[in-house]
Amino acid sequence: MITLAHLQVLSAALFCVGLYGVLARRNAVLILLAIELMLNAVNINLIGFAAFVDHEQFVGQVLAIFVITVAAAEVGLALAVLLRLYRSRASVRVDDLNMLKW
Amino acid sequence: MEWAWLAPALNFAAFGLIVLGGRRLPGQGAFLAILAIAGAFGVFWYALADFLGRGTGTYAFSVTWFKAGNVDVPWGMVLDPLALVMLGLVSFIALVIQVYSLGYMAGEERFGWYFAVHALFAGAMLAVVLADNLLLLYVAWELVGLGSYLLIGFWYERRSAAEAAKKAFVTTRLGDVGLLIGILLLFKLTGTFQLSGVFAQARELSTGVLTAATLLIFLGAMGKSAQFPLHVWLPDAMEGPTPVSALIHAATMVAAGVYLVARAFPLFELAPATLVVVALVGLVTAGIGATLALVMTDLKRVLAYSTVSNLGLMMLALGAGSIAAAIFHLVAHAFSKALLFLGAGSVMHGAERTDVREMGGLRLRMPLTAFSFAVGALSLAGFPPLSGFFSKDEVLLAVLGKGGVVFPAILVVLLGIVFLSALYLARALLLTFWGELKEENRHAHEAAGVMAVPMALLAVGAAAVGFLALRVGSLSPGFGAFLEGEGHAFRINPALTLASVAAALGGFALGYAVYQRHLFSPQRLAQRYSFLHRLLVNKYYVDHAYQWGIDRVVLAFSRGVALFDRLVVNDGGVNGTADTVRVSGLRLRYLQSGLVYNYALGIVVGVVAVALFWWLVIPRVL
Amino acid sequence: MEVLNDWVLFLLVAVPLGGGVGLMFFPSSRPELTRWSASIVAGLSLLLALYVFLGYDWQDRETPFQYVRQFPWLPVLGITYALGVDGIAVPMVLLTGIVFFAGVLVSWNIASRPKDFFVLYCLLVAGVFGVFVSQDLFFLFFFYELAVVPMYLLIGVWGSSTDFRTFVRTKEYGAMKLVLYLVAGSALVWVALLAVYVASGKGSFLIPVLGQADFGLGFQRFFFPLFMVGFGILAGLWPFHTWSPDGHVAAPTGVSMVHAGVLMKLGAFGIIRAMEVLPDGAQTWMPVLIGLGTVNVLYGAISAMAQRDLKYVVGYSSVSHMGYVLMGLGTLNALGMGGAVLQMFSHGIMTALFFALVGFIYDRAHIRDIGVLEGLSKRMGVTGAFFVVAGLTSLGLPGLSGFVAEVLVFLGTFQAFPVLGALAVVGAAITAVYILRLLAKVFHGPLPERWAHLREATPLELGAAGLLVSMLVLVGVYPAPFMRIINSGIEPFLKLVAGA
Amino acid sequence: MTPSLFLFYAASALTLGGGMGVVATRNVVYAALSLLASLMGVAGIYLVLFAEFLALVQVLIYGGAIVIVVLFALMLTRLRELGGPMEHRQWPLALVGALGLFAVLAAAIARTGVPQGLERMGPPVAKVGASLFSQWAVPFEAASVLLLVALIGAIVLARPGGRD
Repeated sequence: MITLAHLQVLSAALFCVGLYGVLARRNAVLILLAIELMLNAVNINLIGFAAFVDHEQFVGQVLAIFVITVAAAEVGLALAVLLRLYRSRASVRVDDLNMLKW
Repeated sequence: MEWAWLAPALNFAAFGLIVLGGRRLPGQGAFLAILAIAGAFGVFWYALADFLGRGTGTYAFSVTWFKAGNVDVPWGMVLDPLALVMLGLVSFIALVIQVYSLGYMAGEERFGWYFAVHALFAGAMLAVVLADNLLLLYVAWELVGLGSYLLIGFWYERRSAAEAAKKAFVTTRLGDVGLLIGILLLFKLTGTFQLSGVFAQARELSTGVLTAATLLIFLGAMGKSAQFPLHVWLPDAMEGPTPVSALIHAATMVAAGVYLVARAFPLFELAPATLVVVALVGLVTAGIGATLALVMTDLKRVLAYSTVSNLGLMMLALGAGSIAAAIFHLVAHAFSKALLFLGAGSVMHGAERTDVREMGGLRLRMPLTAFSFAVGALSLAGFPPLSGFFSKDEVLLAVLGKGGVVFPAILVVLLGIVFLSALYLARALLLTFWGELKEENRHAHEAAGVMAVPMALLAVGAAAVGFLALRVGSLSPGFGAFLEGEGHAFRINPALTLASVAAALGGFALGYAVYQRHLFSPQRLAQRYSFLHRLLVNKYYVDHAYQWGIDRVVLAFSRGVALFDRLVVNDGGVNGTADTVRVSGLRLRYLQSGLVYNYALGIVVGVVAVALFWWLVIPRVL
Repeated sequence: MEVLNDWVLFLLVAVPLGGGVGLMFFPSSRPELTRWSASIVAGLSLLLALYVFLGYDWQDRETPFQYVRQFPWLPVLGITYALGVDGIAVPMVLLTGIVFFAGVLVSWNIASRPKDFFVLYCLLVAGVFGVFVSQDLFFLFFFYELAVVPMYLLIGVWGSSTDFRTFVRTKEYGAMKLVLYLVAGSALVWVALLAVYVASGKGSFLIPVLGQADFGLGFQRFFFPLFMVGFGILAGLWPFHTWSPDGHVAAPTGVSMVHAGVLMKLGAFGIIRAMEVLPDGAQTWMPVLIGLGTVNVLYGAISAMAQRDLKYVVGYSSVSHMGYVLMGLGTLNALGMGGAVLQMFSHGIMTALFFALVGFIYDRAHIRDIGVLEGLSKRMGVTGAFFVVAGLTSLGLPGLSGFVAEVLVFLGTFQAFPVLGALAVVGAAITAVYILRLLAKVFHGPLPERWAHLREATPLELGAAGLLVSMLVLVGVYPAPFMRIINSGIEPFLKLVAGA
Repeated sequence: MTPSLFLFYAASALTLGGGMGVVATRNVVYAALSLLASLMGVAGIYLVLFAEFLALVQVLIYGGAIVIVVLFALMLTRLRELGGPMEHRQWPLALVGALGLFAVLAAAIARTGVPQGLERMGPPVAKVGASLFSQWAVPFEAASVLLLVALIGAIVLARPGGRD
């Protein structure tokens, strides 16, 4: 029997995996991938609630669609930024990107 | 006597008028001051007649000065025998001295100012005498201090005068701290400032509290009456014009302390420990004054230490429990000392010097001054039948009558002091007026009439007031009985009288032998006991001790506090706070690494921390 | 007269405020015009203050607040421009009027940018008047801040720096420190003010309304110290006092007078108002206030003794004398409170006089070093005499106002804490030591060649100082008219606070 | 164990396993392919939850478009030349932070007490579509504008030339 809790735990686990990736990786592209994981974790949660709780409106599903849309836009834009960055700095390592500091 | 308040009020009014009127007044307004004090003297006679007519008892009245909350702060006057005696004494001496000053101060630039302050001084002293409550007494008491400050510092352009004035005010002010705390204590205990009210409740207070209160009050008296160790200001007070010295030493300033103890005696009576302290302080003061007067070379300083010594005697009499003896000695001493100072002033005026070693033979040039000076000196030395003889005997009798362990011992010392007194007075008298007239003093001249008449008046007084002690049929009950009731009539103890007269004569004879006959040289004595001589010349190093204390303790401490304020409170606390903010900003900016993943980690840690705080901390607190 | 009664407090704020704003439009090229206008504004203010003082009905115990007038300002939040004075505020109003007038006269010959000076000076005083006549805590706070801002410019632009080689304090430092301190204090006050407003649940900032509110004991105990320290900073509460000597010293003469004379009283006045709102908190913190006040008295006096700069001596003596005010407030009895309020008045006049006289000397000798000045009385006799009067007031000589105030504080303190009362008396004796040392050094003694050229202060300056001197003597000799007004303010206050 | 539960576990394993691959592998292309696997797992979860349409979207958009774009990006940034470790020095802290957050989230889930016995249901696709174009029309349009803007932005940014 699948319960909402199953989904919540899965979502939390996936979110944290993605989080680790964001926090630990040096390569900006890989960080982007990890962010996708986190977004998917959120979507699982949304759809889980839609399936278990909101039987009238299924708002979760609609929101998930929007999240996917935004994610697509985000990936496109972010990769463009990365390309630009790579061209100017010859690197996509985030530990090289420390100009905004004291 | 409803009009008693006029006595001080007239003088205060004279002060105000002269200060405001300034030099526009004829004669710079000196006449106002003299009229005022003459008026006060008139009030005395009127009050005396009124009092004698009324018979006995006291008369008091008071008005509200202001109210604070539900506490009335009153101004009031009380007229009892003690106040009456002092009223007469103060107004008479002040009057005489003001008249004398007309001549002495003639030609001074601030002639009017002198008389204004003189009026203030006299008025304040009269207010002390007449005050019926402790707060008014304190008010007047402080104004006396102000008067002395302004008069001693009259020639403020002289550094020494400015310093002496400051010293007098500060020293007496130290004592006044005690007095004010004592008054506050009594007010807390009894809820009133009225002397009569305090006395009425005194019996219900514990001895410990009373001892504390009386000791505190006595501290005030010590300051004003120049008791050891607060006597140091009095000799320096010479820096004022000589008539001021006469006033301070005779009737106003120093008398206030003795009067205060006498006035508050119902409290002192209930605190025997305080009385012993009073007696011992008096004795020490008397001894110090008498010994120091022996070695001083400045005529006015000799007289000043003589005053210190005699004030000690008065306190001793009070400590022995006899108001009558103390006040009687106060009166007799006032006449004699005023006379001596006016004489000294006359010498300074006529011969323009103050060092006894440079004088001699002046009686040839200033016979009246010499005669009156001699009367004063002999009276003070205790030669019968001059006034000092009577009063000194009273003091001795009071000490003898006290009994116990302490007081007989004191009596022996006291006779020694009588001997020394006669000796130093003989020295001053003989060195100044007898011996050969020096060449450089040939120009000396006798004082003018306006100065001579007061001296003559005082000479009569110094010679004669002693007889006031005697009962004259139904006319006068005698001084002691008038003051303290029938139990204190004049009496005499032949053995004691003999001893004291012998001591006085002995002292004078020794002085005659040394300073007139030159039977042996005091210089040799000084060399032989050079340690003792140095000790005396340096005034027992009391001034040095104060100087050391002020420089090394008080000022050092205050510099320390000021430095603390600057370094710790300001630089540390104030600028330190600012620096902390600045430095922590400098350090904390390194947290701003510019690396996004650092910030992201910060967010995560923050989320976890908030969650933990929410679950773990908040439930415990709320 | 009825009309004037209604509007007098409004005018009291509006006249200097309007005067200050109006002066802005005067041409800078005509300093004479601004001077005369400023003195007319000051004179009018003094007349209004006198009217308030003389017309206050001290026998009317039913309505402690008189000349009341209320204008709704922001009804949604319950903020009212409410004016009214009680027996505590009336002497302060008179004090401000006198010091303002004297200050303008003393600043007559100010050389640089006189117009701007008088504009800011008027605004400063408007703020001070506003605090004393506000019945609404919001406006009390508002005017309090209004007084701080001009102060910064007045000190920063017209001030003077101190340089003893080993000890340098620039005027900018003094100005900035003063403003930072006062803002820090008002931050505390603001927090407490909002807390009181919210917790009262009355939706009003009016002091009488807030006084009726029922705050819990814990609340009062927590928030009273914020008021006490916040306002206390302005009153020179130890250890937050160091802005005061530095600020006084850096300020130009006329500003020092208002600053030490009146502005520090705002702090004490604020504490009184806070006590009315949080009486139980005041009860709890009373011993702390008295204790710190005693520290103020002794610490200030001892520090003053070691100062070399004439103005620093006076500055630290202000710290010391404000200690008596704080002690008196802490007693919460009629004697001590009465003494505190009278001391506020007396010290205001006295210290204004002190700063005016120091200013006269500084203008002529261009130095304030006690070690160098000597024998000045010979040349500046009246200045010297006035200085003696101020000094004697400071050391509590009877016959001058300081004595009456201090003796009441002593009596009040002695009822509650005898040891602290005794220490306060000792403080007065220390004051005597440093004041008399100062007088002997600076004014007495022989006149050195260097100062032979000094001239006596101008008649105008002496007139201003003479006005202050006459107040000191008047209050000292006949304090009854002041005391009965003060009593009429303190009686209901104590009924409220101490339940007496 | 019901079939659906089995399916759920299988999809979860794929999702998490793929996720681990994304964050752990050294080879970036493997990482992108792991992401693809993980996304497919998520699509499986959607199926279990009766969100068929979303599962389709997931496969098409994520699996198709996004991963392809990412692979392009990897190529374009010449990732072969990258040397050294794939993680910076912060990684242990990152691990602790991630685990900590998981603990917090798990605790939150455990404490919240989700109502039990809820029916698992999915709407018909038509209903989703209808609500998307009626009730959510305005956000939908906004999202499409967003996409357009992002598209143009990406082109502008990625275009060679301009100030570097």
